[in-house]
Amino acid sequence: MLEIQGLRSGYGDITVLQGVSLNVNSGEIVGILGANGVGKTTLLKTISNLIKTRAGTINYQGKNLTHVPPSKLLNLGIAHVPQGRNIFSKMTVAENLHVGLDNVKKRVNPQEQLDYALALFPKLKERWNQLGGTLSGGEQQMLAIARALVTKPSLLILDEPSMGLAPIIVRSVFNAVKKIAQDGTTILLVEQNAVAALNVIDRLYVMDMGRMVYESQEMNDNELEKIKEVYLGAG
Amino acid sequence: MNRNRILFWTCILVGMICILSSLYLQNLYILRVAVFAVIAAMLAVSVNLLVGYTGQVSLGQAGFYGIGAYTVGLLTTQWHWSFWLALLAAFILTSLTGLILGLPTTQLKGHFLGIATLGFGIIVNVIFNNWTSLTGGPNGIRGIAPPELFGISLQYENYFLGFSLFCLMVVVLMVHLVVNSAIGRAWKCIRHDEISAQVSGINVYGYKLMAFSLSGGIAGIAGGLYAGFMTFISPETFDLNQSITIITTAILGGPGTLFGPLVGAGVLTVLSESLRALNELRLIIYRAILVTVIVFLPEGIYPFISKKLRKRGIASQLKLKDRRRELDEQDFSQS
Amino acid sequence: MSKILVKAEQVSVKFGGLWAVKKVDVDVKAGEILGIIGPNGAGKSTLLNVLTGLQRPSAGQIQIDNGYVSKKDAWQMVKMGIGRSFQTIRLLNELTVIENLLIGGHLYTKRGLLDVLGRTVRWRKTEQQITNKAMELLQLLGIGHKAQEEISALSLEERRRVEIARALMTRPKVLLLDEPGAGFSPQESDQLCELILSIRNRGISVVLVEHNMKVIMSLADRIIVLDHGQKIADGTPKEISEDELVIRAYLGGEDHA
Amino acid sequence: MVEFAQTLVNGLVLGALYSLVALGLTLIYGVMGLANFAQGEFAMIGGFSAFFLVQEGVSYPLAVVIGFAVAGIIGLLVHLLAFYPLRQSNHINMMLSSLGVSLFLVNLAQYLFSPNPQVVKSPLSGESFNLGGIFISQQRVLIVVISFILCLATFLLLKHTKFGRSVQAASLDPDTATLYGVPTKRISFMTFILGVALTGIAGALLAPVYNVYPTMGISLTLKAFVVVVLGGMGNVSGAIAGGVIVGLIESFAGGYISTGFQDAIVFTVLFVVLILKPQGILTKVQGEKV
Repeated sequence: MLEIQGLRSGYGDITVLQGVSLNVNSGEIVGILGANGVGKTTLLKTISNLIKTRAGTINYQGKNLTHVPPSKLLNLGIAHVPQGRNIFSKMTVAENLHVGLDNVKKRVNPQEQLDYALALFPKLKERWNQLGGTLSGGEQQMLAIARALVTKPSLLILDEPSMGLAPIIVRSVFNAVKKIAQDGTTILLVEQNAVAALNVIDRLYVMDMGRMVYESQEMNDNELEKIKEVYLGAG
Repeated sequence: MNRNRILFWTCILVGMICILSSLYLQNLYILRVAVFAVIAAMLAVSVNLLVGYTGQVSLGQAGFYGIGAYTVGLLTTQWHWSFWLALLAAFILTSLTGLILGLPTTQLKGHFLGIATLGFGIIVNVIFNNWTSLTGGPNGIRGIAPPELFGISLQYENYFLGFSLFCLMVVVLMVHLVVNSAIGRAWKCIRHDEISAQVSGINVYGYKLMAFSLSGGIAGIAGGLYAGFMTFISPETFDLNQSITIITTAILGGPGTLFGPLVGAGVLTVLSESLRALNELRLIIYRAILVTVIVFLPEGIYPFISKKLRKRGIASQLKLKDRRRELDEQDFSQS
Repeated sequence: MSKILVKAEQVSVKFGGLWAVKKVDVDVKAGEILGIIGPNGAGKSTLLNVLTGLQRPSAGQIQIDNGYVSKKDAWQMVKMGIGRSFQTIRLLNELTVIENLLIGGHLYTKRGLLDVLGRTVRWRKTEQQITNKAMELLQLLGIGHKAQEEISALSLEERRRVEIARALMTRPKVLLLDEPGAGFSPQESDQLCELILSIRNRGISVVLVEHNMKVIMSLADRIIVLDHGQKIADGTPKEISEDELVIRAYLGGEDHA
Repeated sequence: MVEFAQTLVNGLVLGALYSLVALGLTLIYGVMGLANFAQGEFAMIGGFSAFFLVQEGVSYPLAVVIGFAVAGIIGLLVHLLAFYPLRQSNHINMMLSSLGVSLFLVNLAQYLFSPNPQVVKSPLSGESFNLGGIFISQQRVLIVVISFILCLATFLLLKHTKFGRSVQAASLDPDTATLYGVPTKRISFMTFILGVALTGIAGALLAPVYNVYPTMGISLTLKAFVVVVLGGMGNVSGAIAGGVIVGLIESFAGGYISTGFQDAIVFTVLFVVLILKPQGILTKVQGEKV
């Protein structure tokens, strides 16, 4: 579904991605794990064209994404939930969700999508008319995911949904992610929290210093040890 | 003797020649225009300390200009001070005003600072217009005595031009000395990155205040010169329009450069005089050119020209080639 | 036991309703390299900002050389011996390397208006002194030949060195480095390690925030780990790499609390 | 008592106009980060369109509507020529550019229409209500009513339409907004046009009461800035409330202290607010990250 080859990008003089390759198949949850600062967020921003590609290709369902502006991605069925739960703080929960819906109205049934997202995150219904900025961290993350979900994406890109959340909330967010995948959405998940991620993902890449250093289909404690080595540099 | 020193003395020499030759100029029209250009240049130099060197916007420079002019006007007519003492008082008073205005406003940034200084300019103008018992209100102050030097009255235009050129030269020299010292480096650093300045041990607030105070003082001197030359002042000279003209002169010439404001004042004077034949269309074309320059030449005329000239130099061309080669090699080694 | 240069007690920073840093104790001893690590958003940069006076703590106190400084501005902290570099390099790109360094020497120049306008003898002397000092530092960091280049013509690695040199110009007792190795190749990282060690050998304590675990594990005498704005561990690199809490902070884990 | 009430009413009329101009200003600031010093000139444009249309026999209400359109079209041109090329540049250059545009438009109007004030006749001119000794001209009532309706309409537009949500999203977080399909470039164009067109209507409305002349916009711009600073830059409801506050301050300062000093008093209030609460008195303070 998504195929990335030799991707390089960065900010100014700094090349962050040093040639990243990966692929995501339809229907799976792919995890990209890595400690902070290894270039995970940069990778996602490059996919969304918020950062310009310097070399390499990004193919989505056979279409080259390199020059598709970020605002057109929704039409292709790609939704990107940015890191740090960038919800619109001075807009209500309802308005936040409608920003997502506004630009895909031709393609989806708004009511159906809203119902689906609210069934997944019933908390949001209680907070319907509250300003986004007044929600708790977990609720903000749910809102951010729901806002992407209402656009009925085929590919959902999540950037570190566990960031800054208490473990119990992380678990409920990841349960929702699992549910979304079961309902047929392909998910590309970037995470630092390996333990939580390993519970839900089908396949994993480990990233370090702008490169993929490890790839695996198995999700067990053995993998965790390997990831630990990469993270803590104990290897 | 290094290159910088040669340049320095060349500039001083050129300045002296300008001053001396002004004494022989006879065309009254050109003389008057030249005096106004010199005053405009001094004002642009003053605002350049803020917008150019420390990155602070001032849309109220006419306030300092006016306070300087009114100080000289009032002290010489009402209290019969000598022009020189009054000019000194104008400098001190406007420096203090700058300091006091700076105390709260230097905490503000960008638009907010622009609006606050603009408010200052307007308040000063309102006071000139309405504190009639002191300022004469809209009628202004008449009969300001022109300065005398060694028994020679400077009311003759060529003497006054020489005198004001001398003042401008002293001011530019002062700015040059200040800018090429730890103070100037601190200002430049503040303009580009205040956080950098703080972690380099620079008292950002203090240096911004200093810039405000000096800038006010220089504009005050320009005001004193204006009062001495015109012998008549009224509030309308020191309005919002004037403030905007002052800042655009500096921006047009090249903010943050020593000679940029002078070039700006020169270009604007020539432009405005040569458009005079167009009568009413003049101002419109003048403004259109202003906007065009801001949009397409935001770095200013002087840096643009000097860069062009420098690029012509063979030595720098070679250097450029070297740099390109380096870049190419870097790219090569990366891929 | 060596002398404590910087002591932060129970410092907290609150942004809106969020604790970016919560009741953290840090002490920096003379001549040590102290590492600070933690996951994204753990509050490392905020903590550095507090220690350098760029961010006022909402609560808690900081002592430098036994004097309380919680109310001081950043430039006053510099005066007391705190120098730092930034994750995103903060140099003045339009100026040359040497000019950038002279800015760092600001505190050691004569800068009164009279000295400056009169170009007095003592003014010349201090200008000469900081210029010499700057050249000496550039030589030491191996970029002496770039002194007259503009920053924009330098590579990333060279810029990092210039920024460290500028911080050293302020004659710090403690140097705080915020991810000095970000974007470096392994080779460049090794050179950076050498550089940091040589700075320490000149008697300057180093506080190092770094993602590259190899760098931090090999350099640091002691490591502090932050998570959710709180200090969760403090110990030698070996202790840290075996600490359950740290591993959980990085890898995540089930909630047993 | 009668004098007090009269001052109060005059203040409200002024306040309604200031709210309308400030609303446009704050919208533009929110989305483009532009402190538009040419804002008031669009009121001048609206005022002059109304003047010429009424002179040509067009009915006043229609003239007001066309004033809205004319201001919008000229706004589009100005945006394309003076602001769009600067979108990557810093905000100070944009601000200076707007200062240049302001002077240009004033001089152009002086050249085309002469600097003298022109009287615009509205069917309501001369008619007034008498409320227990307080005289309110019907045109003034119209100003308050229409301003109120327009402010409300803009507010509803922002709250309840796709366009409004896009504007809000783009001003809160442009990057995230693009990810959700908001075409930020087009939105900034449209916001600018809407912002100056609203000001154009304000100009057409005030024309029969205060006359039209080329420099009329300058004081409006300044007052609008005071309003926006008071209400918090980019804050829509703050702009509306702030407008009324400034109108009242100005009216009472003029009525009870001195008309000559009323501008100085308004700007002194601005100073105090800027120094004590630069985020505006109607906005909550949020932590700033270094």
